[in-house]
Amino acid sequence: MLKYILKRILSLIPVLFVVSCVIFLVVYMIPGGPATALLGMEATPDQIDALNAELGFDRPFLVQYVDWFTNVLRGDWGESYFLHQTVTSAIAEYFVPTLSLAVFAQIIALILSIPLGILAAYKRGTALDLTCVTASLLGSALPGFLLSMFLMLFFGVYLHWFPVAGYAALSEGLGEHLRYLFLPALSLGIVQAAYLTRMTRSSLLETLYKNYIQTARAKGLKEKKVVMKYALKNGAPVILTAVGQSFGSLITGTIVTETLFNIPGLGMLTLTSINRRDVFVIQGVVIFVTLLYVIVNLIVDILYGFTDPRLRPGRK
Amino acid sequence: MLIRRKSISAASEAIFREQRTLKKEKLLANPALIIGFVGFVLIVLLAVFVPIFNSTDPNAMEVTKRLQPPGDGYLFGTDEFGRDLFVRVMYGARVSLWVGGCVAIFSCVLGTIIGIYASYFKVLDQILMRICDGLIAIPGILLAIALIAALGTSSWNVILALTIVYTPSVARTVRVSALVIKEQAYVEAAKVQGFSNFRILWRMILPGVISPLTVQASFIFAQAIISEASLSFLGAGIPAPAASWGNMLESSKMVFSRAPWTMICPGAAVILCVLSLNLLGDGLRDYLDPKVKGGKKKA
Amino acid sequence: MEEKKNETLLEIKELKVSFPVHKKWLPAVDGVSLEIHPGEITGIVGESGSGKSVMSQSILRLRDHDTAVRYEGEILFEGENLLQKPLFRMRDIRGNQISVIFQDPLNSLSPVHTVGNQISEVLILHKQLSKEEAGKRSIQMLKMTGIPDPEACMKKYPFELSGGMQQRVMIAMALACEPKLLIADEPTTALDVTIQEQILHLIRDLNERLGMSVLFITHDMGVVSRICHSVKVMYLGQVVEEAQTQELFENPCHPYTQGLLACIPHLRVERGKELPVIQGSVPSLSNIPEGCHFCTRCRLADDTCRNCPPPLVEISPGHKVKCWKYADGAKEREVTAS
Amino acid sequence: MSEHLLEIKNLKKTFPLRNGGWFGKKERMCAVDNLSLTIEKGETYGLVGESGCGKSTTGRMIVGLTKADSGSILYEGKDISKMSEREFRPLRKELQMVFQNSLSALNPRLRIGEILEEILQIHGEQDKAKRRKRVLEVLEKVGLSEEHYFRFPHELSGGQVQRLGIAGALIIHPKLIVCDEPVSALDVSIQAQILNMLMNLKKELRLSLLFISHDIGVIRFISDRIGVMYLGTLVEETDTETLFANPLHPYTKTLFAAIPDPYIQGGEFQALTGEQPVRTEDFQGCAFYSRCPYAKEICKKQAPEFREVEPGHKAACHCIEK
Amino acid sequence: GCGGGNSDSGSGGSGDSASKNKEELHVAISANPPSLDPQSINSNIVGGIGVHVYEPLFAMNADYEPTPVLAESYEVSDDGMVYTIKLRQGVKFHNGEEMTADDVVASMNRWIEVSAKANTLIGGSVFEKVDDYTVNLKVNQASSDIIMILASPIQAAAIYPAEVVESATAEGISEYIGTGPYKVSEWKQDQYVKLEAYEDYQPSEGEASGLAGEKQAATPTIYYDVVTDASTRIAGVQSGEYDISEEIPIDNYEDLSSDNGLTLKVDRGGTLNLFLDTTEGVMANQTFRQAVLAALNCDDIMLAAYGNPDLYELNASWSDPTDTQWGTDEGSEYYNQQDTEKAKELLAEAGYNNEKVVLVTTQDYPEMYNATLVVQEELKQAGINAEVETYDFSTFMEHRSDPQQFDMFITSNSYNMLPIQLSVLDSGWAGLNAPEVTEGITAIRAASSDEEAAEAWADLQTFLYEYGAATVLGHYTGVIAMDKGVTGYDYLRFPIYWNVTASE
Ligand SMILES: Nc1ncnc2c1ncn2[C@@H]1O[C@H](COP(=O)(O)OP(=O)(O)OP(=O)(O)O)[C@@H](O)[C@H]1O
Ligand SMILES: Nc1ncnc2c1ncn2[C@@H]1O[C@H](COP(=O)(O)OP(=O)(O)OP(=O)(O)O)[C@@H](O)[C@H]1O
Ligand SMILES: [Mg+2]
Ligand SMILES: [Mg+2]
Repeated sequence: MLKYILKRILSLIPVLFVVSCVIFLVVYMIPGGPATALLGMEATPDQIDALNAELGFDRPFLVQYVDWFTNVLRGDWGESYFLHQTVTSAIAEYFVPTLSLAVFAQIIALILSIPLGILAAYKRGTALDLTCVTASLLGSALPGFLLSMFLMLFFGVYLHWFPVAGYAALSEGLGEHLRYLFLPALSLGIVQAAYLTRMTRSSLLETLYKNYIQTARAKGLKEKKVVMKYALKNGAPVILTAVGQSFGSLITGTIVTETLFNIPGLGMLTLTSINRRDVFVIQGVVIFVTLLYVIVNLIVDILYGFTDPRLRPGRK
Repeated sequence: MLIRRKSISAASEAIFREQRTLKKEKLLANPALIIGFVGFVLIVLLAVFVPIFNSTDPNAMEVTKRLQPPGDGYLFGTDEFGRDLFVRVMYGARVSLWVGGCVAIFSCVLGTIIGIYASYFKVLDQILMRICDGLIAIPGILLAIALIAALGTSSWNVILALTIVYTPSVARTVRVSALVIKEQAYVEAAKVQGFSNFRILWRMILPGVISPLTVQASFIFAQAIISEASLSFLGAGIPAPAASWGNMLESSKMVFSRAPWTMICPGAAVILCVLSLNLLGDGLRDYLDPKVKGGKKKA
Repeated sequence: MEEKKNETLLEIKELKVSFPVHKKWLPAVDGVSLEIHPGEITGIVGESGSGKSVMSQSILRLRDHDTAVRYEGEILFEGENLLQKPLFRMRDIRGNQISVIFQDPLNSLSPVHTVGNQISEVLILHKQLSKEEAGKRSIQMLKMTGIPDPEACMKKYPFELSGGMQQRVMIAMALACEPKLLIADEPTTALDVTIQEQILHLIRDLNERLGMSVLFITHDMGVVSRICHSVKVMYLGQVVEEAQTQELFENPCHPYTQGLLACIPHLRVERGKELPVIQGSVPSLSNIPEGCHFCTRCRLADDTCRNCPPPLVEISPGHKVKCWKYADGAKEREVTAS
Repeated sequence: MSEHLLEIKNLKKTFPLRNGGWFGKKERMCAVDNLSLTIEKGETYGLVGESGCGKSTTGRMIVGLTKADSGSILYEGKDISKMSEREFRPLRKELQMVFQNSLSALNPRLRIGEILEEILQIHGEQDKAKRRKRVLEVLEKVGLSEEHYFRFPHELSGGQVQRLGIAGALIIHPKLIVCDEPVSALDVSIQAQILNMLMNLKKELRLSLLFISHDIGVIRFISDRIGVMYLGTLVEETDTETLFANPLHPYTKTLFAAIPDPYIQGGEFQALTGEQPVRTEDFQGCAFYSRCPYAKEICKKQAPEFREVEPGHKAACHCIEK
Repeated sequence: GCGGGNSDSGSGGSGDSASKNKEELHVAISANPPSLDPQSINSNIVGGIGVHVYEPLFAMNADYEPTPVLAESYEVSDDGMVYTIKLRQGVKFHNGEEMTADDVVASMNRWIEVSAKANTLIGGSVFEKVDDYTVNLKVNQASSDIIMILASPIQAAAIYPAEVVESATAEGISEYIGTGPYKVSEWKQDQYVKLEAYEDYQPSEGEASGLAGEKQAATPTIYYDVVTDASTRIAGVQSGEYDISEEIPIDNYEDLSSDNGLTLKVDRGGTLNLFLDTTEGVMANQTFRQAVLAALNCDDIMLAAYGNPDLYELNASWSDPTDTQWGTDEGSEYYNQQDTEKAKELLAEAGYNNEKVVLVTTQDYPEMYNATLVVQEELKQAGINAEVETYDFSTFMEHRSDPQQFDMFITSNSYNMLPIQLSVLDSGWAGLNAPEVTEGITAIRAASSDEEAAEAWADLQTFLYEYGAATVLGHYTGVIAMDKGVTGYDYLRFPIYWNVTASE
């Protein structure tokens, strides 16, 4: 098991290498450098060129990359031109709100979706099923920003229940922290729930008609238990994948929500860094997110093993 | 499954005929499939024919008539440039269906290929899945900007960028479903019967992953339509004045409290389209699933 | 035994179970009546597809949850009509008073739960045992079914067991609560003879000690002869013959039963020679003949057989046959003559 | 005797014993240990034994579904146990298997006709009409009708499904079929038909069968030679007549005593007592030791040799005099 | 800090009772400032925060007159080449050190170097220390506008401590220390900039007026909350999350003006301009450019860009039309012609052959984008094959700076104090490199009187139109929404909050 985890993590190194190379190349290729953003709209091209040259962005790609890479090997991930801090500390700082948000949103999504998905599958073909499916379709067809804006207007401006935007760090108290995160988490959660509901439903539809469900019923188990223990657990791999994916996409998919709700998270950092061509930060964020993904997927893969022994890693 | 008449007896022929009517009956007994199909075809037809028969230029501006409510010569009202929203929604359908469709198809096809092979071959699994991990982390926005730099502005940028964004998640879903199916006895049996790996993958495992795939495809379709707007924002998509549902929604953001119809009309179009596609997908799945008869599943 | 026989544990009256196939309701079980007394082991044999499994599942109404199914007739368990019971009340009976061993153990055990978990669950549910007690009892049950190293087996998943072991797990699960009625749907098909014998012992033991009744469905006539008090022969949804076991083997009356017994490859059959078979195959549910269901394959069938359903004739006490052959003297004579 | 169709030598297969423990070291059990047997052309080899003794595993190794740990499986002189999937594929046509539970061995999404036709197709039959004809023939042969052509597997009863499994193996005229309890789920009338059919096919096509079954009656009826397995290894092997006339190994004797026969009443069966051990890799002594009524000291320590007790009659027991 | 104490009690007095006023003022701004170095960066946000933190030697008062702030007085040598500036004594930086001539010399010399506005006008001039409280400015060219330039709020000549200047890198200064009424207490990137009243602040004398005069720090703490999304800024000010929201999209003006809880401030912002490439391909043809100008309907363009006719003004002037000196509508015959027919004729004359003409734009600035779309449509009506290319901001800037990659683009430019500071006159901006421009600038700067200078500018503006180098599309306003309880707000080029209080 340990070996397996180690192997997974080691196999990451070439991936990270390739990803970093690709990202660097991509950023190198795209027009504009940090100077444009540093100098503002009315800057003249000469100024921009001069600043870019000063920052070393006129050098050839390989030189820049090798430079960066050797620094990374020395543990130096570079420094942001805008944030006035190192990439590592910036990521550490921006990651916290995103993690909070993602976890909160995921919890909301799970609370909403799993029961709905189960209910829809169980009551297949009934009005209830139709309602669940339609609701989840609406959820997935609704652009995220519209949903967010609606929530903001309704709960923030109209009802004054939650702050419209902003972020309170955990150090300001859990209550405050959650109060600020609630609306963005809800809006993200609803979209994810839409997806999860459908995945739960469809995976349960596969398992609900298996023979072992009959066996469970023949034991005299309550329907609830039959579904929760047998159908759900057997359908778990698909649901788990979806949860893993949705959690993963929460980490990258927060760009819109974070910008809208003004939460200083990774999504916002990604967007602003791209807009500013803050290359080291982009690089750092992408690599960090890749790592996160791999970890999330690793956890999901290990969880597969818990739910379905046949999928246990290292079998055979 | 056409049977050559001469090779079978009269009895078989009767059975065959019965089978055909049964198929038809099953089709008709599946309202989801029919509604979805009709809805989708309707949207496609509207997208194709309204622009042909309607002479209004979707980009014609009458700025003084901006943000007119629906009615009064404008079926859906006008947008912030005084363009006819109805015509734009119809023209937008073309772009959105094209982008959504392409992205959904490409990412599902690619993701399925990756997922299925990864599930079946241990070595490939490690390689492909790690690549997916890497791909999934690259922000779509960055990709889009880079693609414009490389390819110039065209809708292919969006399609390419979004396909890259969505493929890994399809791959993972397919992979895990396939992993379960792979363990089924009939896959082993097929091996013994001499099925090539290729055939096992595509004939035996693929049908089993269709159901999560249809769900994901429709999800991606919807998301692609919406994301197209944010990438067009960067210039990666459809050149400027052309309408798409996504960019109509995006630009309604600024004015929607004043002119809600600018959001409702394209929004409803997206939702209707996704809804009918989903119904179609669900219905198709039921239709193809031999265990489902007339909406109920047989144990 | 005699006193017990007066009361019936389970009485099925004219049960008809139909499934919707292409908009028609086709009866998989077509007017079956039977009585099971406490402490009685009733065997059911018959062609596959004759509705044995459907009938047994109907008793617990297991199909109701996910299939469109229509019941006619009555199923009285201790005087209570199960078909009228609300579905959720069936839970008290299932697994506790009536339990089932399913035909297909490989698919009937959940692949993602350990054997131990699946067995002790019933005990915890119905016998209100603690987890440890249930675990102990489960191990005991597994041991009784002859599984080597039952402690280890408890922690295994079904796919790690051989087919026979899975079947024994099913059996242990069904017997765990010492039900009043056990429905055993081909419980020993995957077992070798020694284990099979052990299982039969176990069932017989429970039957004798606790008065557990058993509805024993099987193809194996040898097993029937070893364990069943009485036997019913089913063909295409109907019981065509019923008798005490001994009586049936010594004096099979229905042409189908006769055919069935003839084709067993028992140890005295000459090797290398073709086994006798019943010609033809079972008609599908959608074209069941008007008259006797067996008429399409019966070498004695005539127009009466083809057009009119035969009556159930009691030819000796407890021995009933559904065949025109025994309906009146004339026919009987004709048969013997030929 | 160089013309064995199939020759298995010292075959061994182990499985990890405990699944518990994410980090612990794993003990392994031998499902099949040091098993050797041969099957001639046209011969039916019956394999009986306690459930869980490794019969299916042996069968699966022969058709390449499970890879053997060690030992060799020579098919027509070629060692197939070490072949890659690609090398094996041409042999698939000749080596077929019928599974114990056929329903799950059938693709649930295809119609019966499609399933069978596809098998033909991958083995080179391109003509649609011919394929269909052949399928209908085979269906009939196994007692199914044209009507079933359009059915889905789950629409058939257990027996019908089993027949279909056999049809799937038969349809490409293999040389050797591993039948893993092909008839145990069938009712006797169909069982008889199938057995007759297999007998005929065997004669017609000089088909070899490895026939795994619990039903001694069936085994006796169909087999030319019988191997009795216990805990992963053969304990006795000889031709059918001899075995029934003169079973040597104590396990064989118990086995025969347990056969239920509707016409042989009584004959009180002596249930096996004692624990069945788990055959770990360092297992010593006779596997049957713990349950053997004639066990001696030596049986505990030393595994008996599988030797030819009489010409053509092998057994593994310390207690049998030559 | 008696000064701080004073201003605090002052604010208390103006708001009736201290307890009723908020201790914190939340201002929603539209973007994270790229830096807090107003010298080097031309950005409304940097400038807006900057005026609260830093002070220059001279600043504009409400009447656009340069007024001493950190300076006490100045003298000009007769040849106009040397300015001797006396500094105020006892002014303390936020780090507690006193401001001396060293700091001024270091800051001002850096300013001349890094501020584009300064560099183009007085590049080569140097500051020198005379004594601790006196400095000399030696200019490169005598001109009447030197003090004006020093007082210009855009890329303002902020005075930093000398150490800060020395430690500055290419990216700007890294410590934010000034002499203003507020000091930077915390800057959480992408979240907020927190300003706190500086206790030892030494206000200059005189009534508060524009950027000069007495500054009070009426609210102890100001948060500039970075809220990039406009709808969030609106929702936030409506819900009371923010006291003030800047950069309200004009489309929301009507909605918000009906909200009783809010006050809306409309301030003149600048001009929306269309720049034409004058060097490449068909665009090099002056007649063609004239055709473009003829085709424009600025009513529609401005309406689409700003939504409400009350919020913009159509005027050909490149400067604030109300500016008595520089505001002129000279050349207005080329402005807002709305003459498609004329455009077509001119096209024919220019021998236009349906060559593609590219308008580059970015959606990051909706008004620019909207205007671009309307222009495209109007050009199409006139028969010009106009195409819009949309990019993200950085890419847009890249394309915009290279005449090979654009034919036209629209940007909004905020007003400059002096027309010679206009971007359009900078050859690096849109590639306008005509000798007439250089001559015009020289004429303006060398002018002996205000009238003469104004005339010279009017001529240059006419040339811009005639040449078809660029055109003003209209004058826009900026809308700021604030809670009803906010008082003391002022505006001069930037929103001014130092006298602002917000009641609870
Ligand atoms: N849900 C259903 N819909 C339609 N027909 C069904 C359904 N379930 C069972 N049948 C049919 O009912 C008949 C009886 O099936 P059943 O499983 O009871 O047979 P069986 O006697 O148990 O056979 P075997 O010995 O092979 O197990 C079969 O013909 C089967 O096709
Ligand atoms: N995949 C596996 N993982 C672990 N153990 C296994 C696996 N497959 C089989 N075994 C073990 O190997 C032994 C032999 O199994 P096998 O299926 O060959 O028995 P069998 O003789 O066919 O039994 P039956 O007659 O019950 O089918 C059993 O003890 C079983 O638990
Ligand atoms: Mg059955
Ligand atoms: Mg087996």
